[in-house]
Amino acid sequence: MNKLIKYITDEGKQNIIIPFLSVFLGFLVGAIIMMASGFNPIQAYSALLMGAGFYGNLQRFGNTLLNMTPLILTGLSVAFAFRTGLFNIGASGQMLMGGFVAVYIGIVFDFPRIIHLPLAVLSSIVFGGLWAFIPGLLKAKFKVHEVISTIMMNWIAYWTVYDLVRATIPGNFDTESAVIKSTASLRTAWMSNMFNGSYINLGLFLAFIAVIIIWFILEKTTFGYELKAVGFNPDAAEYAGMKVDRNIILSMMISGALAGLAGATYYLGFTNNIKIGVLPPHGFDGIAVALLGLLSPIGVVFSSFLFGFMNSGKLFMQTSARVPNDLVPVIIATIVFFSAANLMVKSWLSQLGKSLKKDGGEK
Amino acid sequence: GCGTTNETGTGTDTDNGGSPVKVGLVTDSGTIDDKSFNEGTWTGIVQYEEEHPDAVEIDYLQPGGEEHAYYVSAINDLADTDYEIIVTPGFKFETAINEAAATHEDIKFILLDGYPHTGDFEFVSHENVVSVFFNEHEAAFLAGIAAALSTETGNVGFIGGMEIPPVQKFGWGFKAGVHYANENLGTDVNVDDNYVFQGTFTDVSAGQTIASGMYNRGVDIIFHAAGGVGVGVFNEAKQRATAGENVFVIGVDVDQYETGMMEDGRSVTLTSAVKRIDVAAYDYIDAIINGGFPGGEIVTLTLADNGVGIPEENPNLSSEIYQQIQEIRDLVIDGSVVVPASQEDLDAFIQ
Amino acid sequence: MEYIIEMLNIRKEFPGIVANDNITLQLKPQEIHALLGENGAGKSTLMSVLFGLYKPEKGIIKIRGQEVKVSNPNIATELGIGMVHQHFKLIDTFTVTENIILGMEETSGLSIDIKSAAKKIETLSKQYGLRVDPYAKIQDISVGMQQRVEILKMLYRDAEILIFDEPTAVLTPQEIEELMKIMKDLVKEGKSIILITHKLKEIKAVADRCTVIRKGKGIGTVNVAETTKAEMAELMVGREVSFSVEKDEAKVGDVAFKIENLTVKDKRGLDAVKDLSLSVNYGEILGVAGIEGNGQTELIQAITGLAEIESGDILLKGESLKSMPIRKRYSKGIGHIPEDRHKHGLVLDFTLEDNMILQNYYKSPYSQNGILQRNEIRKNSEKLIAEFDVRSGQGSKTLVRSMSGGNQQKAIIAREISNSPDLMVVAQPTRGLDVGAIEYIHKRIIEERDKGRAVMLFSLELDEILNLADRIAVIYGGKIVGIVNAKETNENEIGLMMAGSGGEDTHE
Amino acid sequence: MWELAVSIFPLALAYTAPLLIIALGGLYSERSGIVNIGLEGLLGIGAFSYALFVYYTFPSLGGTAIWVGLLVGALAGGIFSLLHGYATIKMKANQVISGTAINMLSLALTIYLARRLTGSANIQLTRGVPRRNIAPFYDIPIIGPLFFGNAYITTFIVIAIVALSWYVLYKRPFGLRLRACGENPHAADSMGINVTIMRFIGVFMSGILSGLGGAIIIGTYSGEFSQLTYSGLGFLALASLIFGQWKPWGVLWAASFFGLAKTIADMSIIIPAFNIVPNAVLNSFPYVITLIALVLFSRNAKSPKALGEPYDAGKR
Ligand SMILES: Nc1ncnc2c1ncn2[C@@H]1O[C@H](COP(=O)(O)OP(=O)(O)OP(=O)(O)O)[C@@H](O)[C@H]1O
Ligand SMILES: Nc1ncnc2c1ncn2[C@@H]1O[C@H](COP(=O)(O)OP(=O)(O)OP(=O)(O)O)[C@@H](O)[C@H]1O
Ligand SMILES: [Mg+2]
Ligand SMILES: [Mg+2]
Repeated sequence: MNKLIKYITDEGKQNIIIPFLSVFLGFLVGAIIMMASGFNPIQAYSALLMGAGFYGNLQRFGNTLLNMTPLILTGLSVAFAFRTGLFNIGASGQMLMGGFVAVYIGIVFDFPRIIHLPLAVLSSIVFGGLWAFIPGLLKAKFKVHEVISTIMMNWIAYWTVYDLVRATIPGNFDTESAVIKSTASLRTAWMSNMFNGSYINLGLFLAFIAVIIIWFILEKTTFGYELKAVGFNPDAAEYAGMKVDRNIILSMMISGALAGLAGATYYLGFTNNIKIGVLPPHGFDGIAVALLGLLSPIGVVFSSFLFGFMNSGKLFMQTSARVPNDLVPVIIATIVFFSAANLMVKSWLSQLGKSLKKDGGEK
Repeated sequence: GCGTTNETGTGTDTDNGGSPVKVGLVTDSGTIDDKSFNEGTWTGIVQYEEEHPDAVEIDYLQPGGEEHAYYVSAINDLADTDYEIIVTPGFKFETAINEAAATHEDIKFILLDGYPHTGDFEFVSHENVVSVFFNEHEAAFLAGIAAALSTETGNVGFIGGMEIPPVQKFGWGFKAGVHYANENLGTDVNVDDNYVFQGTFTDVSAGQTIASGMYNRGVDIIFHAAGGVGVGVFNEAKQRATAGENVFVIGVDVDQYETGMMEDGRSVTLTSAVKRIDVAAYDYIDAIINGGFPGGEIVTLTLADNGVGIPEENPNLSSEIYQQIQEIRDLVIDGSVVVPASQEDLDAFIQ
Repeated sequence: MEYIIEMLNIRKEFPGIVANDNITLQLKPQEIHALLGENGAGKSTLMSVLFGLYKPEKGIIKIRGQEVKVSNPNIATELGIGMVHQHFKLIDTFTVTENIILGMEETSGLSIDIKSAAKKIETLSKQYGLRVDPYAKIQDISVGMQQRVEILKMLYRDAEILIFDEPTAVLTPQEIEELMKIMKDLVKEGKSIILITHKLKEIKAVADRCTVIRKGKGIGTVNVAETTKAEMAELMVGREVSFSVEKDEAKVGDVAFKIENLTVKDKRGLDAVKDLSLSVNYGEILGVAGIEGNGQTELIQAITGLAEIESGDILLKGESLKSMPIRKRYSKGIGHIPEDRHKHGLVLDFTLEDNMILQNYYKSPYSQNGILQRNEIRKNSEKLIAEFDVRSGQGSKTLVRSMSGGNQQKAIIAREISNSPDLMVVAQPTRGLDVGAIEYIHKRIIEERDKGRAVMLFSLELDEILNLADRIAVIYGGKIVGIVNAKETNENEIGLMMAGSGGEDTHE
Repeated sequence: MWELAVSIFPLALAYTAPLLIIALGGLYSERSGIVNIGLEGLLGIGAFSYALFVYYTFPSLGGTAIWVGLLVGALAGGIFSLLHGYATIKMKANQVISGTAINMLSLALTIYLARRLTGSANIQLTRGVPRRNIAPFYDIPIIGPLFFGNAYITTFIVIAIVALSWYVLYKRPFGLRLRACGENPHAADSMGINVTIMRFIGVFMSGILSGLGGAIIIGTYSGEFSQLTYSGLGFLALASLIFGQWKPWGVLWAASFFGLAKTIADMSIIIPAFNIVPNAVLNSFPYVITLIALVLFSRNAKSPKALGEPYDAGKR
């Protein structure tokens, strides 16, 4: 009995059990659909894993990591906002703005790499943050709901970049920018060689560094303490002498900065130029990634890995097992759905545990 | 029941997958169902399979996005599962094909609307790649003439999506066509006041709004080269035609007569500036399998070889107009009329 | 029929805890039956069972002799049971009428018939003397009126058996008086009442019998007439409790805090505090008495920085706080035990230890150059928990949300006292707490005074003020209508002054 | 100028109608206390089912297929929304995750099914909701041409539903109870209202109306189903819902405001006067102007108090 209590109340354990349970269920549903439509799930899934480079091909595994890189950051961006009481649907727009500025710098300036690359990356962070500053300000000063303002900012970013690319850094086609100078690229020979030929790049490390920093801020610093307090209960935060408005704006900006960095990793590492008329989907996937990762930086790494390998393995699944890759999104969606439903199990478990323990404690 | 039978079916397919040649398509921006460029290419491939069932085995992939890296990995997925022919529609594939062609020398590539290069636009010839271009502007030119001759209001319009090369060429050609008609066929038709690029290939409602605006100000024929935006254009035209108005749309890439179809069986499609992508795909697949593959070359398909043009049957286009167009077509073919393929040429042409 | 309600051997468990363990409660027709117990004893739970909100694991309920299954509030209502919940169950954005008719709306023609409902409510409120404005929104009316709405809800459904869960915790003395009278009338009108309260005085005043429960177990039922407060308190807590707060003479020092011609506006922009002046000395407790809504809240918030000062000034140790940010005020030596512990006092989703450093998290030793020092934080909370005997499930790691109001309040008090401020602003320190907790908190407040600190005590409870304060300032309509010496005054005098009348006799 | 107005208004109405009805759907759900960012997915299901139904039955049923199709779309949306209801109400799931899942699931399923069933994720229809000048009203000076010229009947159905919703939500017991569940479910429960059922109805309504909205998009200005014909609209509807402060008429104004701004922006591209302005600037106009409007008006937007909180009778 006591063992059981210990087990179910161990937050750590739950955080592991539940997402993995939902992943399992998701794949199960996928398998059922496949069999119903006359495919062989075993074949399909082994092909999926192979396509994602779990065995055999290193390049494929590199691509999995490549795909997950921007998702780590957008997921982190959304998660951070949530943890501080904000819902940032605008990661896509912030990513686009940050990415644009990075590409701009990558094209127009001529510096040695040690200056050029950091400069480009930093400015992506700064401008992602600035783009999020507006919704932050609107919320803090005018009580404008961040959900609307970030949605609007997405489209404003979309069109702003649309014009700026053509006006400032036109490429050989009117629909895309020129290519960044190699001194501003995140790609490195040694990584590509290591994963024979994948475009996997330094962005991955930037992402992991960001994860650590954000985790550290949230869990270890007074700054994080303050942000969370404001998120949970602004009145109490004000009572305690915290600057509520300033903190709302800051949280929003940090969230935006992360999305901006995602832009850098994507446009400086993955694409090396920027196309107009495309709102990167990573911002919206980031919502799912963040929530599936239970809003914890570490969790985000896992869930973005899931998204990453599913997406980079699905085409191979189709070509080799002949299972339409349209099914993979269905599976991902199902996983997210189950993880949602499972949160209830979790909260129920911990509730139970709590009162059990409290009972013990009060005696 | 059906599950198991199909399953074994799939099994055998993959087992003796060696014997029929595997042909794969990697789609460009948009989906396989874009009723336009991707779908056109796919149609050609499907047709080839239907006519040579045991010669080929076909499939298509929609990459994760419109980026070099996505294209390369999609191609690798096909390569790693022994596809021997890969068709890629769109200039966006240029650098990806250049890379893939080098790594997979045993695979033949059919690159439509582009040629391999390293990003510097210096053509790199690969023995296993044929680069196919289309003189869209020539098709659009004829469409322009058709519009000029058919309009009753003396106003025609052009709605482009994003300003990518093929779309621009359609635009220039169309303008040139109208201008040519005004000069040589005694028409007096205005297109310049109704010549826009909406900016996306997706905003359906914008397409309808712009079309409606044009029709309201007296345009009666609109040429669209705008994907989803064109959907809105067709929709607006259908609504008006059903209500008895006399308005038309000129389709793009493929014969969009069907798309313009209304319930009474009529269609609002006056004609279409067709790019025989399907034919190209079909022909070069056949060339690869039965010999005669022009590897390493850049081929341009023109009016001359029916690579582009306007469809023959279309009740909306009177036969005499069609005849007139045919005559001009011949002039283009024998070179006595050169259709402008760039803004500069167009300006020159109009002088 | 001897009993109108019988709850026999009721057992109710929550995951991991037995909230009611074999409790029996029998209610006679037309009696007022008190239910007494510490915070967390299981009173609310027992009543929730009777009202059909929880279903018991064991035990039977008989109503008018018939055994019944009360599986949801509707059934309770049909059986003529009505309940005023401890934490009001009202919808702030709805009008009084809408709240009352919710769930049994009559329609005339095609729409809800608000008019005739409002009429019916008016007649009811006349009949029982429950003054309400049927068209006012809940969020705009006083707590007292909100409670009257809760009562009207029951009457509107012609309930026979009325349950009051801690009705007086939030009322002013006047309102309590009123309520007591109303209850008596209700009984005369043939209703039967179960009254939950922590205030023995009230039980003495109105109740016929009293059932006591402790830690979820029934201790027994006594006739109030034959039982003293002390006895009841002992039954409930399980030990002896002292009521009269014994404290020795205040060693009053010189002026610590001065308020000069202070004017503060309320949310609606009207002057709530008007040109008010006041001063507090070291080593004394200045009680501020007044009926709710006479500017206390605004005064408190102006002092602590939550509200802007329109004009006038406030000086701590001679230094103006007027335009000082809140954080600065704390470091200058202000302490604040807020009125609303859930809104301001605590971050309910933080752990206890994190709440214990709510104002000091950024200072060493809790933070070294921006990094939280977990073991320092832990040490601090362990110390306070032990010193102030804050009870909770997992000690420092407990989420405050799951703690009882009583213990939540103790946590706040521990935190504020540990900051050893020069001026402690204390608002409603013992709202809804049981006598044990009250006794303890009062002791701590006196200790603060004796350490030579200045204390400003805001309370709607006259006894509390009379017991604790050395001087009493009565606030009315945003002005101080008089300052009296605690020893030389009595409830009536204060009561009159609180009502606005009463001379400016300021004997110091 | 007048010509311009006459050509812009009907289009603006056509664009607004689905946006409005979807936002109204969101209103039912959120008024009952359930956050619904799944609108995008729900409308997708509606659009898909409508298209599929008409695609198969038009040959046999003809025009009636369209009207039945609208109902089918609505119903499909409603049924799909029950997933969200089950997760958030029964399972007490985090409402944002569940909504996100709904969006992903809808997108994935519609494409997968469309391809499997019709062979193409792009379903073309030969005929949509008829558009005409509405007989008597069209002759009213000014109003007539603006609001009743080139109009889709569906637009008026939508407006009727808005009016009806206002009546039901503010004049009928049902509305009082539904809103009570969104403001304070504990109170509602203690008054014998079944919070679970009320919230399920709220979510179901959001499904019905979003589904209808999706169907209307395909039936009116899109004319064919493909994912790109509606992508993003669900989120704009969400924005309109908040902009409209969770009130039926408020949502009507918010949606119309945006719809008009969007149509003006689209139209401005072919207005010579605007030629100097870059397209991108014109195109971002609706979003910028909305932000500005928000700053001016949305000061004290009051969301339902209990919005987003799962109802747990035990907890207080
Ligand atoms: N919703 C709940 N979930 C779990 N346990 C609960 C819940 N409500 C109450 N309890 C447990 O039941 C016990 C009795 O709670 P209850 O609210 O009945 O106490 P009470 O006598 O009303 O206290 P108070 O005087 O503070 O109102 C509490 O100690 C608590 O541990
Ligand atoms: N959700 C919950 N889960 C577990 N225990 C709870 C919960 N809510 C309250 N309790 C327990 O119920 C008991 C009484 O809590 P309750 O909420 O009645 O306090 P309260 O009535 O708010 O306090 P007060 O009456 O002093 O204002 C406490 O022991 C508390 O720990
Ligand atoms: Mg209680
Ligand atoms: Mg209590």
